[in-house]
Amino acid sequence: MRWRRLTGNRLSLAALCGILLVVAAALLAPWVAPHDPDETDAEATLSSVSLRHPLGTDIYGRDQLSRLIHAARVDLLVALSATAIALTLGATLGALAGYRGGWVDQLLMRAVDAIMAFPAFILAMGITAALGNSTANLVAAIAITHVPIYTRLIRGEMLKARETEYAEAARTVGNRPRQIVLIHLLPNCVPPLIVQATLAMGFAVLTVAALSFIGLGIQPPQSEWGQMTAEGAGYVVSGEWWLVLFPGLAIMATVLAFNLLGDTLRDVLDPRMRGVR
Amino acid sequence: MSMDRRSFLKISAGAAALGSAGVRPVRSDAQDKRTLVVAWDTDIDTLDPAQFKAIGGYVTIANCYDTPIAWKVQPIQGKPGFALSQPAQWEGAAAESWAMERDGATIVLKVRQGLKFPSGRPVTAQAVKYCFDRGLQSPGYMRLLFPSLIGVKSPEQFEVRDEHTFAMRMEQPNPMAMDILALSNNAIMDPDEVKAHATQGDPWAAEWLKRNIAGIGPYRLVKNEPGVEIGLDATKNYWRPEPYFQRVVLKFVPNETDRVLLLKRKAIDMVVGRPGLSPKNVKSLEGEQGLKVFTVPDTTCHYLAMNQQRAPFNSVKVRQAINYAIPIQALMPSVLFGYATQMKSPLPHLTPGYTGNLSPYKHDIEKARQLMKEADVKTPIPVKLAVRVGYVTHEQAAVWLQRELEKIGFKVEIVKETDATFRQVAIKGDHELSIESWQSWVNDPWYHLNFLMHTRSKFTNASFYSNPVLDKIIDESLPETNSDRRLGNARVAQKILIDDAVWGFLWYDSWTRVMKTDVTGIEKRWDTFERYYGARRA
Amino acid sequence: MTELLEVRDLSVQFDTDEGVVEAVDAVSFGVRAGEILGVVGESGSGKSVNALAILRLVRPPGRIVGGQVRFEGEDLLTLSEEEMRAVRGARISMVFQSPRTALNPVLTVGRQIARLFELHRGASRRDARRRTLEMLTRVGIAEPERRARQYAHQLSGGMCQRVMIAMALATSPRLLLADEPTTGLDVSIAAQVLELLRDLGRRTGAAIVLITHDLGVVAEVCDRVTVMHAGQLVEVADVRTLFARPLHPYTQALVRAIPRIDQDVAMEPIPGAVPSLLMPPPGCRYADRCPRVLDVCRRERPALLVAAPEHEVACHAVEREGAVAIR
Amino acid sequence: MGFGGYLLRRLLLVVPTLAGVTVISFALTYLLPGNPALVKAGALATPDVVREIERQMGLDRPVPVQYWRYVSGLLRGDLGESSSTGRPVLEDFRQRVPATLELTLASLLVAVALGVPLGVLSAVRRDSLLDHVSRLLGVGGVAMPSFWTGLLLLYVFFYLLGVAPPPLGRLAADVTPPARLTGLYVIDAALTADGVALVSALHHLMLPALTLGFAVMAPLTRMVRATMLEILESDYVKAAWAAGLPRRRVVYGDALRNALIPVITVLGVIFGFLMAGNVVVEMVYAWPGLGHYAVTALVTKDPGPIQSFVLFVAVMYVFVNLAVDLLYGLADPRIRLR
Repeated sequence: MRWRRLTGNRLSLAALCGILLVVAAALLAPWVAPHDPDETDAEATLSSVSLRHPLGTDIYGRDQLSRLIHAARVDLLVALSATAIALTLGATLGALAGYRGGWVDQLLMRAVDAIMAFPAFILAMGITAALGNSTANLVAAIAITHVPIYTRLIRGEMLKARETEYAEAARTVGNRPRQIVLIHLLPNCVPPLIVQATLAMGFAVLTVAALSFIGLGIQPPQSEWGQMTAEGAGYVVSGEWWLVLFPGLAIMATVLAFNLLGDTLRDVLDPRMRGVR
Repeated sequence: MSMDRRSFLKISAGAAALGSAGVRPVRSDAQDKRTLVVAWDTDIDTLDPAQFKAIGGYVTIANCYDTPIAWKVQPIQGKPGFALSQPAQWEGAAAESWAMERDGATIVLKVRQGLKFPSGRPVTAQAVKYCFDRGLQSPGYMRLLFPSLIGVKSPEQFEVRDEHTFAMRMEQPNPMAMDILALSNNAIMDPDEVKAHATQGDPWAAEWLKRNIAGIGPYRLVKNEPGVEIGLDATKNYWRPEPYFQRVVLKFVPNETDRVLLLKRKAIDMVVGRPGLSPKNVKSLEGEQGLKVFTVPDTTCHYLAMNQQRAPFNSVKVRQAINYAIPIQALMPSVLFGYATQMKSPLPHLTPGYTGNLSPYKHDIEKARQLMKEADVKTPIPVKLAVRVGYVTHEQAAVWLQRELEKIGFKVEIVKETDATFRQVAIKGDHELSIESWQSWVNDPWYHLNFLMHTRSKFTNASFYSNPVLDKIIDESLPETNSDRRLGNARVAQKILIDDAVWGFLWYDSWTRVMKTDVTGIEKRWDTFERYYGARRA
Repeated sequence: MTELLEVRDLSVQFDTDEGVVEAVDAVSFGVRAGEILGVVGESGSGKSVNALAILRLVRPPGRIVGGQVRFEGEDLLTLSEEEMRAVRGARISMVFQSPRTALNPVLTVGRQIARLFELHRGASRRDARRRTLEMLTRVGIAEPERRARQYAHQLSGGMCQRVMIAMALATSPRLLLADEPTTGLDVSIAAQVLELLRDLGRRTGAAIVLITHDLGVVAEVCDRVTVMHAGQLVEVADVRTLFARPLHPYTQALVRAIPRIDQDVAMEPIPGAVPSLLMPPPGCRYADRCPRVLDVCRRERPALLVAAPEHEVACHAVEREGAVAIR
Repeated sequence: MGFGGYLLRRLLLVVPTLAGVTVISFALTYLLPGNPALVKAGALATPDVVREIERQMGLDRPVPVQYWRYVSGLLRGDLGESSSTGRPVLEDFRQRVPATLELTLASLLVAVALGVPLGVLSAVRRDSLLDHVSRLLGVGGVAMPSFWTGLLLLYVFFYLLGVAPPPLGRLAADVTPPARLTGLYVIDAALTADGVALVSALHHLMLPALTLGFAVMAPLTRMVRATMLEILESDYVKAAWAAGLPRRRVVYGDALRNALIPVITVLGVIFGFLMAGNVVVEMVYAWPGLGHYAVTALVTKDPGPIQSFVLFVAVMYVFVNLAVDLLYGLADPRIRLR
């Protein structure tokens, strides 16, 4: 029934399809990309949209469509790994804080507060600047800034769940604390986690793009949408519009898809936000 | 009168410091014919003439301080409205004339009669000596250049003969002496003003001079709002006729696309600065209605530094192979769009002694592979290629290089580093491959080679090239006054360096400016910093 | 007796992603001036929607699909929105369940009452305030001055419900719809509130439709009762008859489910769950839970038939037994 | 507990947060690669010159000492010196904060002016075309990289149409800044009745504020929509309908008034977005604010400005969130009087 609500809405269906398309492109990049993304061609630099190069070529004569397809790998990988790390770490810490309480909770929450005291992008910017802009560091920076979201969420759910009767019931039946956490409480937290993680994916893609713009993003020649857009932005004025339009659209469509999906998931999965019927 | 001027200086200095406060009403008008509006992307980090600076600092100083002598510019044939400095041509500035003694081992400067500082105090030989003393003894450029290049090691070598006569005694005649005197770092400043701001711990008032100007030049700094703009106003009662542009506004525009848009909309007169506009954008502005592009060959060298302390770049075969793999035929049109000249020697092609026919290198992957085979190195060789953030041509060249180098057995990872990181890693010897650039203020082969190739020049010899034979030639040639021998040695050195494939030879930048069609009188000197004195609107 | 409100074949549907839900299905009943009519049923039986539909307050995705709501002679469903507004709050008002959430949290309770005087009676601010205090006194709130300046969260549940009643009766409506007015209140407070409702109803002559799932409450205050099940009306009777001689199997089950203090018998739960209202089958919606189910029950919807004076029922089984005459 | 107690407790919570913030901001700069002394020294510097500069900058001291120097400096208002402007960071900040503040406030205004009505309309006409369009607009604003939107807006409105001013800062070149009262040109110009400066300042503010406001409005729209939906279904709104209150009064009085309270809580988030967006948007429009300053410093690895910027934003953010909490307490009688 939930699935139906998800697909029933045409907008979220489109979003879902979009994400699947991007994921497919990323997974199958070497097979679906028409050219080698790094193949330079001095004869075909900055050529416009054509049959041979459906989205044109860049200043090195590289095929933009192929680069966009390969870039999807980088973007999704960064976003996915950052989200996965943040989720795992954040959820674990949140569960720890929420379950143990006391000084563990205090310490963790103060640390989380300190991280939360920075706007996420500013902190990510600071961390990438400090660690250097490699893909791994980018993932680390984004992951660190996202950890508090999950920590707080899980801790909140845990505190609430601890109070509810059925945790009480589980305890009286004789389940050990860890079992209570894993079997009974965490599943409760999963829906809001999924919602947050979906939204975070979009945010991660955007963060990478913005960091690229200020020169802290993915290293060339690895292509990444944000960096491609940032680079392409310079060509607006000289008329090579395809270099900024397509990567920008790729980012926009992907982030849009994740956000729309996240919104719908929130409506479907997160009962607190669900509209009253 | 003297009091007036003095208090005036304080006000303007205060205004420069406050700048943003907007306390001082600014008379500025984009439509004003007599105002030049320029876009760049640099701030003034310091105004101390002796110090190392960002371009913003150099350009401001070059316009606000006179030096004793200056490089003389000449109109360029076929390019009306532009002028270039010429080898061995100087003109008087704060000094109205100069003379040589002891076969040129002593240079005597006659300070211009009637020249006054803004305070009203006259410019004297003592003032000139004070400035040289300060340069030699305070941290900065001159302390580095004077002793090593022209053998001036002690303040005693600066001599005041009378009120208007100053002499510099070198150990021996030196062909670079006049050029070194013409550097903007030798700004003439008011000793009393400087001393008034000196402190126990800061005897040369470096702290004060960082933010204030104590000399005289065609312009004075009236506004310094970092990140916004710098305002220069023409100096009243300047010893030369007043400049055409009563006001020069240097706008801070960090984004290149914005700079292009501004030019296209004619919202500014010109874009300056070293990266100012990428060749691609210059090309796109070529032929744009109401704009003109001025480009002249220049001495800025761009090269691929190969760290010879590290394998496999200690192998000359590998270095030669890399030179055969450089896709120069793609770089020239696709990265540089013609605003550059192919590098065929470690010397700039405009430098005396340059020999352009020694280099055998051309793009030849087969030959390169052959050399790699001969070098007997195990491939693939993982290697990092470092470039600086914001150096568009370097970033682009790196991508082309990466592709070609992979064809001959390298696995190249391009690493972008900020200026600071790049320099630090370079100095520590941790770069493997890096794209470097260098511009010699003094257009002399030995000035150039001394910094870039001598074993002792640890900070600037980015390839860590060390060749005792070459070191000896450099040491001998630096003070060589015989022109034939000086240039003959240069040929020998070039032969050694090219055979050793000391660098991956890339290109020399052209000095390129894009401006509105009515702007003329743009002058380029050896140090590449604009002086706006001669600029005008047609 | 003249009918103050006459509802005929009122139907309300909700469009959902899964399909159409018939929340109220062709319901007909009447309310007489001054009486208290109980509407009982399990939750989800359409009682509340029914009340909202009378005031035309069903919000999308719900909509009224048919029927008539005649109030003092005019069909409310044909009025313009503007005319309808003049009915709401002035001639028909409503008391909601969970009084705390039915009061605006950011307005003082006094303000919430006063603005009704301003709106419907054109009272000045001052006048409205005076009448508000009067009203608060009438619903038995001590220190009305102080209470009027307070917010909902500062009042007890019972007090909130008194405020709600004050709001509902402020403009002397002819009909009051009270939707579970005692839910969430403890028993003694609930009794007081019911007493107050009945008392005020009598004094102002307003008829009251009391929606509840609690037959005890019905027995206490109502004159007549309608029983709803799954969006359909199954039985209407005066209160005495209904408890003494419930005819519909569902009503019988409800009556049996009332806990009795005098009989030491365990309460009998009604078997089965309220059926899904999503595209329900054509017949009687109680068929699946009914102990007396017949074949015809699954095919045809039973009509509401008069079984006795003041007693109507919709049931094939009852009809089959011949105890009823066609109305 | 009274509001005073709530205030006190909330203020006390700020202290450990601020301490954590300084540790993080110090750690970040300490980790920054690139020796700032080398940059300062320039290409021709000899090792002893570099060491001299290092000593001047205190880079040769042990880490805890450097941290202590840093924190005690902060307490004295010493934020270090910028190597690219050669001025104390505090002075640069003083110059740039008003620009950033002006842009931030203007963008907030844009976000609220666009976001709240969109959210309300979206909720009132739920699932209509308008709802979909406004949700798409809200999400779209977030989804577009703001440098991209910024450049496109510039290209269209400045280059093609010529209606927007050139990206050259906050005022036209021929306009004298208004007398400094707050440093916000729009406010100063309005206060001193300086019409020319006011028009020019607004003109220059237009595109940057639009770009930034559009980029950050999504959480606002989403929050307004969600709370409006919830509130429109709430009992007291039903009660208001049932009491015959006019539609407009119910939607924009009863409902919106309540919906705006939770919106206050999003303001903190939005402020965070705004500070982040400033960095990018200021670069695009050459807006002489803090973000611009920070990016320039990033490129030159100028530690003073980076450290101070990150710290400053965090401190601002902490206090904005504090203010948001208190404001929320004030706006919602349920909290105020608890």
